[in-house]
Amino acid sequence: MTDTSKPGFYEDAGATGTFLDANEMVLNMGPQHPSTHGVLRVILKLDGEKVLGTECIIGYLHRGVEKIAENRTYTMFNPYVDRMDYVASVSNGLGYCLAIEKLLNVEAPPRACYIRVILTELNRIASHQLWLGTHALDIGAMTPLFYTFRDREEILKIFEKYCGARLTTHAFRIGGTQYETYEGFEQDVKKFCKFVAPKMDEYEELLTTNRIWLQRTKGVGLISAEDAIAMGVTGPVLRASGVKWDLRKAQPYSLYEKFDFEVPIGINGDTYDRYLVRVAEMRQSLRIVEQAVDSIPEGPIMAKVPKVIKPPVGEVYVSIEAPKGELGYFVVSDGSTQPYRVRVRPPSFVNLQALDKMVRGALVADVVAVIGTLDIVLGEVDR
Amino acid sequence: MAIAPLLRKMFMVDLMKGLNVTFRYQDPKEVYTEQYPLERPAIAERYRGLPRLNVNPDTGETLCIACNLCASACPEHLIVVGSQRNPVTKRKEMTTFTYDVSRCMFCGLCAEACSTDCLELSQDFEIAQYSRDDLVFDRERLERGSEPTVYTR
Amino acid sequence: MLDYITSYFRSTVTPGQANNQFWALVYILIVFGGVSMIVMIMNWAERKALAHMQVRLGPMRVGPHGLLQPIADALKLFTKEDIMPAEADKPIFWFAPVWVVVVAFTGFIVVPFGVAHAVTDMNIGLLFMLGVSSLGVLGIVMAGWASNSHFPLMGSLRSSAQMVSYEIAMGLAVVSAVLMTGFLGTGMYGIGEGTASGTLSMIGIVQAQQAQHVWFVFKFFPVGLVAFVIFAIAMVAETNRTPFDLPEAESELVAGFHTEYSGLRWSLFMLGEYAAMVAVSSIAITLWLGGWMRPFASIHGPSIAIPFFWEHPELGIVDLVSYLVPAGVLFLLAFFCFFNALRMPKHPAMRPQVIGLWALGVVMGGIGLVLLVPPVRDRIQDIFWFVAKIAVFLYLYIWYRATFPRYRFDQLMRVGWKVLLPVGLGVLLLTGLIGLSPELVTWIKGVMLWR
Amino acid sequence: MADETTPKDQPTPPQPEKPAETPAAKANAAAPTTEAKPAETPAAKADAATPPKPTAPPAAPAKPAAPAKPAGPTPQPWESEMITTLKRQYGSGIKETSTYVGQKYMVVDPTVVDEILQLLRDDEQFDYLVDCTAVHYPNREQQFDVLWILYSFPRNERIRVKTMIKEGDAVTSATPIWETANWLEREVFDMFGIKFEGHPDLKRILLPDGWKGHPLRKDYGILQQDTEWVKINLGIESGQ
Repeated sequence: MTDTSKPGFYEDAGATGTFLDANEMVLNMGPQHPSTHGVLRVILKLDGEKVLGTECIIGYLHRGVEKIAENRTYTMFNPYVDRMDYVASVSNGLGYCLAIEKLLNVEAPPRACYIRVILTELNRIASHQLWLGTHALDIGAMTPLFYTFRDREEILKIFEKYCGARLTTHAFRIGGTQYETYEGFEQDVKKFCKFVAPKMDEYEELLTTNRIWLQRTKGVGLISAEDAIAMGVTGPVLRASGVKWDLRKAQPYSLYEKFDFEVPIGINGDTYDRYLVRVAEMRQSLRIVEQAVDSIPEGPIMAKVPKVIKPPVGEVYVSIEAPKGELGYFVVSDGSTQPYRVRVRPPSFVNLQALDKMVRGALVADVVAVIGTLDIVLGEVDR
Repeated sequence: MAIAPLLRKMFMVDLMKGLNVTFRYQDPKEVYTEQYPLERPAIAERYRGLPRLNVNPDTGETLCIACNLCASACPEHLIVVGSQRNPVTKRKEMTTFTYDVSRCMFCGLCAEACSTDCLELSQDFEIAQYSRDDLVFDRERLERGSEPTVYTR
Repeated sequence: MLDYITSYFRSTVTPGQANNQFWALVYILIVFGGVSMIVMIMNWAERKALAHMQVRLGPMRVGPHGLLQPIADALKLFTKEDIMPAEADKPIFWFAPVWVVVVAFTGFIVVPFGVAHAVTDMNIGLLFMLGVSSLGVLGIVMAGWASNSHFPLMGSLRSSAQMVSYEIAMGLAVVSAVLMTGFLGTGMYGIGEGTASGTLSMIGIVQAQQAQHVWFVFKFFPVGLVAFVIFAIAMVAETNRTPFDLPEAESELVAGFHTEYSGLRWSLFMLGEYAAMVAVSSIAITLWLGGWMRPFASIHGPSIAIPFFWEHPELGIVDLVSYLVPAGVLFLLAFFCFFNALRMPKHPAMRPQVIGLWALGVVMGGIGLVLLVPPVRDRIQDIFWFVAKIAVFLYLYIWYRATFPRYRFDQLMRVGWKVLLPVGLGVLLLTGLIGLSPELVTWIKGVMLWR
Repeated sequence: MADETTPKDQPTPPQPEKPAETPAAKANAAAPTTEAKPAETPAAKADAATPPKPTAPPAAPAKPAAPAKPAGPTPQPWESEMITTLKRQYGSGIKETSTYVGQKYMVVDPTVVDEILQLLRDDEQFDYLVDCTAVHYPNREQQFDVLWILYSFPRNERIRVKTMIKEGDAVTSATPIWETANWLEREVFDMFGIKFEGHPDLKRILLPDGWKGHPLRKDYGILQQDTEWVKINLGIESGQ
């Protein structure tokens, strides 16, 4: 058999081969395509179904968030960050608030931190559930989507009750949280934890051992630990490659050091491992939520923050472990009420860069699987 | 190869497990759908929906003191408060109030800024209008408050 | 003329065999209408069952529980704008959906819904059926080519490769069943009772199962079962359904070969696809599941006689009960209609739906009553059992779709060529070996003695 | 690899909560780390090279930063073995090494920045380029800060490398050092117009190829582009 994966094979074939193997097809996948998760456009160079190369065209959803930030006060910009990674808006808000708190040199009181942890971890579950549903749908299994959305709905209901919005929550404020927990918050969260644990087993029953799922995901979209680090890939994608690195453990923020949880890692760095890592992460998040809701302290929910936020001149970079990876905010203050510069380090954007490496030589169906497994949100990629 | 995994594979146990899950869920009790216009969803008390200007229920006077805090808190600058100094009481009184819902992102900063609980984001979530102009709410519309849509067939 | 028409009632063969052109035409129309009806019901049932598996409700608005949804959809598709891409190969683009539908329905000529309920019976019926059903891929390839677009082209190429590879496995499984028609023994392991030349006639195959008192799925257990499983997998692949729905894989190829189709043309593809599903299910039922026979068809029980209603001295009480099942099922459906009509919301807006449901229940009950009339009952019960078996298959299709992810192209090929094909060959070999084992033993003995 | 990264060494220790209401209180509470040096007078601090100090904010509605105001935490010198080695090697190429609220950064000369980045990755195990970005200071002679945020998995340490360049100057691309720099640098180019030498494919990434200007520069108005684009492409007056 000819080794078509050898570099340069196709170039040679074009010169010496017959007309049959000299044909390459350029396929525009997106921006309107069912499984590019929004408006990603991937230009595929194909030989039959085999992918010879890809190019991502992004920016269709670019809203200039960083420019908006320069024209808003610190408080006003807070709701905008929810609109980047709109499936994990609570995490986005947390990162932004932590960055500005760092700049102001204040710290949220413990009760606020606990509420933040509960909501952020619930949001991580919600984000992973949405990922699982859409990823399974990309691979052709329709049903997990509905189960995960049903369970995610329960989380969104808690969000709605807590802060009044389901998706773009604007849950946290600089210095703490705006809202005290509502009556029955703890019971709702506990009920959810009890409700969702068996449901997670069901997702796994549908997929984990299913032979088609195994064939579609095992060995697909491989990325080694070295490559992953060089590509700056973070989050579950990095952990599935075997790097045990989670910012919640490595550099704890918002009192994460008080909670007992594990960082699941994969071995092979393929799509299946990423699936397992994310499912395990959902369970770990549940553990954190249960611990936090059991030990939530009393106290104020807002640190002493002036009404008009004017951080001293300086620049900070604060990053958190968002569901997609390291979400960082680099904020430069010039001492005025408006940030001089806000740079968002979006995990999806950086992770998406690894797509080309992961799908070269694979089939068209794998491109879809890999886009799914990277768990990108175009709102965050394009900002 | 061990015999048990081989047998499991031959008899497609993995596939049967999945089939079992989907089969079980056919029970009509598991249905999660809300039949929206027929069944109204339960909206949380804190829900941030369409804005409303509250009036004093006893006198019918507006609670707004035209302090302009909401307008200055709004990230989208979509609130315009017109005010006039009352020559009798020497107080500022709100005359006009426009709220451009079409640009609103329902962050709730205006309602948080309001010092008299006048401006409030209500639980009304049915926002659709036939034209963009209808989404620019004036004082009258804001004080009228929510108008839950009634569906008829 | 009237005599020509009524004379057919006395015959017990298909109109084709009876050489009755009129009834052949009627049967063609009935089959076409009936299959279209099944497709429409399937459309509703698929959406409903799929929805319930996915904790949804499915269509609820058009008619009670969305019962009229297929009609609403059909109307919508008829009135939709017909879009043809500017760069399309217009005649082929126009012809492809027509071809798919024509081919899908042509195969039904030989499908025996009952001992006398087929348009005709051919001595090469099975071959005809397989041949015609595999022509459907031509329409798909034409659609993909004529669309002049990347996604449809890839879809149609996938489809053609898939059809070619799965047809072989399918053929091997079918040959094994045909082989079984030649072994005359009765029961699961009935061997050594002589052989005859097998038959390719669809009716002949069912009659062979009748004569051998065994459905071929259980013959030479588990050989027949394995052959049936191979066919069951291959037939899902043949009809481009999950988990083998690569030609139209919506998450990869948008909609595959029918990406550029809309409105009526698109609905023709859907009609063709669902009709093909019914067609391959019919093949499976005919070959392995005893065709029109009821379960345990060889058990009759003590004989019983009811004047004017049951005068079959050769049949027993079990037969009587099974003959009443069709009417019973319809009564059950009618009961469901009434029950649900009572449970409908008492909103005045719901009144038309409630009335509709009552009316549907009345119609169902009426049909059930008609089915109790002895001549009708005797003639119709074959069809009932056949359709019931089709329904089971269609349910399986839905169930698979709700559960399984989609294979990748190379994996699909691997399953076809590396699993199904060798297993199919083995099954064929085993069928022959088991069926001819007495002769083989004799032959081996002879060889040994000659030594 | 960094399999067992434990939170043993925390580069960003939680700061003691301090009242930040009155400027007077802030002047005394300026010490974020234990080895704090005495707070300087506000005037002296204005002269000290506080890196992101714009002499005057651009034509934004913000009030100009009063020189006496920023009395919060101040940058502290950052001393470590690595810094000593680097300083020995590059001398004046390293202009400043400081920590600010516990975050370490160094300001280096643009001519040596690629060597330093290479060295940081190869010798000092900063194997992960977190982010590459820029900040625009239109009133400064060296208009742009270009930043690389680095993280080391083995050391669990995060640093920032900063360099200042003039308008039109190019920076050497970090793509050969970290592959991830590819898109990050393209974004910086897209948003600021800073050229990266040796970048394999330096073109716009988020904005369309025909876009005019670089939006995150301070002299780039939000409205001008919209007005022009709408007029040309839609043939109507912009509603903004």
